[in-house]
Amino acid sequence: MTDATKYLSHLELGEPDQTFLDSNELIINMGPQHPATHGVLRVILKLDGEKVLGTECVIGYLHRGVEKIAEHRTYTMFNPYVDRMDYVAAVSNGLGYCEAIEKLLNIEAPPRANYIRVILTELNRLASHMLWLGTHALDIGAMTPLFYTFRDREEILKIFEKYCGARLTTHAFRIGGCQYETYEGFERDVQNFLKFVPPKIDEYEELLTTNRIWLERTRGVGLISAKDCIALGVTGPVLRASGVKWDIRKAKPYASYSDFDFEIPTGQNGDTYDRYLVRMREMRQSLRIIEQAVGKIPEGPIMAKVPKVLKPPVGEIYHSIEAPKGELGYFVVSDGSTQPYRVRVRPPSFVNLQALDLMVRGQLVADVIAVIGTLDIVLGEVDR
Amino acid sequence: MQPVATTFFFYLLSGLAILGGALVITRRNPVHSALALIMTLLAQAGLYLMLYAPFVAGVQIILYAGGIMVLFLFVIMLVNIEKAQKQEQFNKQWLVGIAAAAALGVLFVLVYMKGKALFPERALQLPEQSNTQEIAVLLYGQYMFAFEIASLLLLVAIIGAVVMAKKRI
Amino acid sequence: MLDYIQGYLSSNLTPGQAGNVFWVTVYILIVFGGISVAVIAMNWLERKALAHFQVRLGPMRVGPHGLLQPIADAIKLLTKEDIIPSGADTFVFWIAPLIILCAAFTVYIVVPFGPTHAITDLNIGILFMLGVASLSVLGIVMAGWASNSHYPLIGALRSSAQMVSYEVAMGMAVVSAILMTSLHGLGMYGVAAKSTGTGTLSMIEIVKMQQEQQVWFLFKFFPLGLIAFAIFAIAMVAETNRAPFDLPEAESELTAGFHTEYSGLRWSLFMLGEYAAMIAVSSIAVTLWLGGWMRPFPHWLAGETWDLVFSLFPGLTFLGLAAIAFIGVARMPKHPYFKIQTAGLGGFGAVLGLIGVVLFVPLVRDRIQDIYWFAAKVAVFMYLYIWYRATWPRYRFDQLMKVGWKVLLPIAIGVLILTAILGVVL
Amino acid sequence: MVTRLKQQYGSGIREANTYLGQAYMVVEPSILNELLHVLRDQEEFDYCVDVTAVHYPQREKQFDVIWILYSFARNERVRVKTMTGDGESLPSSTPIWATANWLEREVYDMFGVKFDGHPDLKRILLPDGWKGHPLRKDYGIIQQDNEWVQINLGIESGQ
Repeated sequence: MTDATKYLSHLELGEPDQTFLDSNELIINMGPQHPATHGVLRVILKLDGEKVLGTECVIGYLHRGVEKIAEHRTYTMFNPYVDRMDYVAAVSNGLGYCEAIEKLLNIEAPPRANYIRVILTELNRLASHMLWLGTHALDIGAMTPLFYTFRDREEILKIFEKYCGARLTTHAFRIGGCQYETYEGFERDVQNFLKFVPPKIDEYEELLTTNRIWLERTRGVGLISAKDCIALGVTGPVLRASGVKWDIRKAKPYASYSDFDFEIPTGQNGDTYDRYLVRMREMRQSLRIIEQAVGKIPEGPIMAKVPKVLKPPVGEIYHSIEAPKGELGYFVVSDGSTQPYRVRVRPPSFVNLQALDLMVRGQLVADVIAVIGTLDIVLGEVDR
Repeated sequence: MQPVATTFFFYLLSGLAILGGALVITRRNPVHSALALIMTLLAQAGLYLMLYAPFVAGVQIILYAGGIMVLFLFVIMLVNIEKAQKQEQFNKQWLVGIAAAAALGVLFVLVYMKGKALFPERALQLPEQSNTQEIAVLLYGQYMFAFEIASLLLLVAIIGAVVMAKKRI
Repeated sequence: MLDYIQGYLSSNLTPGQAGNVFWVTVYILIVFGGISVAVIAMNWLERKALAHFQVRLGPMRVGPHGLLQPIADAIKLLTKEDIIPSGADTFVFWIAPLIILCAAFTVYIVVPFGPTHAITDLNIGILFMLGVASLSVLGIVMAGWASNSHYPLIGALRSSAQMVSYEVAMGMAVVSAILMTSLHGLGMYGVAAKSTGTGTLSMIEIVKMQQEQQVWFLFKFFPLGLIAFAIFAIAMVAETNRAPFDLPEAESELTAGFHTEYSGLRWSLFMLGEYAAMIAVSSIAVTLWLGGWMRPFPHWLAGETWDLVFSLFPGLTFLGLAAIAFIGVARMPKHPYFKIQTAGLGGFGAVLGLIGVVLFVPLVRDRIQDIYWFAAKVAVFMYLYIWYRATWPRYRFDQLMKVGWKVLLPIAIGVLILTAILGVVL
Repeated sequence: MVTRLKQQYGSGIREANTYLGQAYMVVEPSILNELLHVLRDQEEFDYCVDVTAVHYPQREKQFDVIWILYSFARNERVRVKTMTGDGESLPSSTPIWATANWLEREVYDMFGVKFDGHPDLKRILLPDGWKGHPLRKDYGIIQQDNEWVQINLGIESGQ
């Protein structure tokens, strides 16, 4: 029994077809070093020819014990750590954490801070979706969109860099508001970006949306029904592509999302193509939100009155936001000291990854790649 | 076209063919056997070329070396090589096999001895340039019926193979 | 000696047909060297063109605009450690890349670069080409199996299934073109060409037929020739395992398919074989449908003057390349650091210009322009290969098979039947 | 809803309250499985957001295990909390929500809380042979299973 078969032993794979010809089953170890597993995901595949009989994900290669670290840092000190989880959407992570602690402290960020937060978070959603699109298309074999999306993502990162000095792990927000005032020309930069990006998104769509090979590779691949999505706790674009019109920005608005008018794009079939379309439309909706927000950033302070030493009262809080990948939740328990007693992160990638097995069973090896791509996982967040 | 070193190439190609044939039955690893078989087939194609039958040679390369051997390798690669290697290579029938081979050899020699008159004195100089066209005329003229029957037979074989291999039709 | 060369120059036969061992050897060396250089150039061009498709610059560091990059790559590959996996079947592992390389280069024996510019002209030329090209499947299967690893094995299985399947559609398309050699019918400009009675499989004869019938087979029996050509053009991409049919080496699925375990020199042999095969199948397409070495519009723009104008193209092309190189020299930064680069590029431009000037000499001009037009047509296909790769996602395996068996093959058979009917009726 | 459930289970629900606008209830492990079923089937809490735990080493029953549930129909979240001791086990909620599979595995991995009826309870983030459960309070922040590191990685220490 090899290492790989050991992992698969528990799977109820059903009897292989023992009809006329013996079908040879093949166990393939995909990852942790594989060009299409988006990091260090290891998937063990049981194949009949090219058909997938079952999968098992082996994760934890990037486990850094973020939740343990939190218990040994003060509330403020832990803030930058959350950026390292979903490192392509660091701003969203920071927003979720700051808002959770603000709720625990019972303070509220001032409106100006909230507007800046919304703009940066939506820019980050765009960046995350662009990265997803590029890598997903590359997995399916289209090389070119990757370079186009990276070119345009660069503009977003430039805005981040100008705002807070960092491009990836931004640490843009603080508990109680924002550390930095917007820089001179921030609005102009964002507005220029708003003009710059829509034609680029059209360009991606031109390359892919009606491309026949793309359609064949994504339609009907990785089907997941709304019922299964809910049972598996899958959230974000994957859930919406299955037809559930649910978005925390609308369901339980946070920051200042209730001020803006935007739609929740949904799909009907829950296949890879629908998820692609949903994300593409989401990018346009994000632009709409940014457009509304940047036009009317209110004047005022950017930081609420926050004590020098944060000592939330004893209690616990669960706060979640709509990260680019799905519901990103923070469950924080305070024991009244300066350090959190427990911080639990509800990572969307981790939960979504669980659906992989269901989505690829009975499909082909090539579809596993497409489905991993369409789930949009970030291993930093899966393993924490 | 002037033939170049005909005798030399004849013996070279024949030697390769015989060597390949011997390797096919003596190698333990079926993949190696298959490769040796390919060598034999290619040597045969060379012999056909020397007989001024380029069309047959081309067909030999395309069909046998390129097509059928790939399918052979396909099947061989999917069987368990380790198991095959542990098995005894020659079973009890080798005596019978040698007897059959000897009988065939004797038959060949007899045919040659008795029917010497049937063989022409020297090799026929067939026109190389129109070889393909001649074959076509023969196949679709004189031997039309046999040719079509053979294709029907192959069709039946294909259907049979599909029926046997397919799990659900 | 001079007489000997002059005798060659006035010859109407290929060296193989003439049975001239010396010229055969010379031709083999020239073709082998030329194809190797073409592969190197293609490698550089692919990286550059692909980069510009993708808003990148591509290689820029080794030599001006990365011109020397292929050489640097070659040195790197030659000096890399040659790894043979411990569980591999050493002999098969060793011989697999050689088979692919041999198959890819043997094909060039019958490629007609011009009416006399072929190593030899076989009576079964096209059959020989298809047959030998199909032998490279063996190399792929052996490489995949000998690596003793799952990804190469799956890659090899995919590859062989793919190549065997697409060979069928490819063969059908080729047959319809061969059929055209024996059929009269309407030519390109509505001129009824004379019937030649019997057809031919010889590569040179096929082009000569197109010359005689005054039509590229691409336009014969419009649109039948075009459809057959399109089928061949699709199948040949699949045959050479290139995007969008590059599943055997699908990087994101099978890491690198059948050559996952190969490194260094052996890996470069695979690449050399792959690119040589690309050029080879493109030459088949050019020979069968695009009039081989014929210059464009040989009948419409006929006459002495036009002949002269078209025969100037090779020289002009090289002069143009030289001009580009000199513009590069002029735009080179004036920093002393770039001295060697500037000199190198200038020298390169000078060599190109010299070749261009030599190509204007009437004697050379007349002999060389066949090769030039053939190479130019092949180059179009090479560019298409790059274009495909930049544009399309990859097919899935079952879809690939579906396209091969359910779309291309029926159409190819239909075209074949229609061609036969039209040939008899018209 | 809370009153209805309280009527049904009486003292099984020890506490049902809201804190900072978030509803939670503390229940006995004995009624947990039944309650979760009721919450899903009758109260439409069809989406299990998270399963997690908190370690209180001083308490007799050391662990709080928390289910965070959400109802799409009501747009409401509720937290169900139960307590369990070291070495005791809880009924698994995997048959109720498929998503609990990995989440419970993570709780087991990090805290050592066992779930009865879980289809495949084994470590998820840490390697299979690892000793200790890192999110327990008595597990130091730089502590690690040195034996595992030495055997599997062939180095003295991972630090």
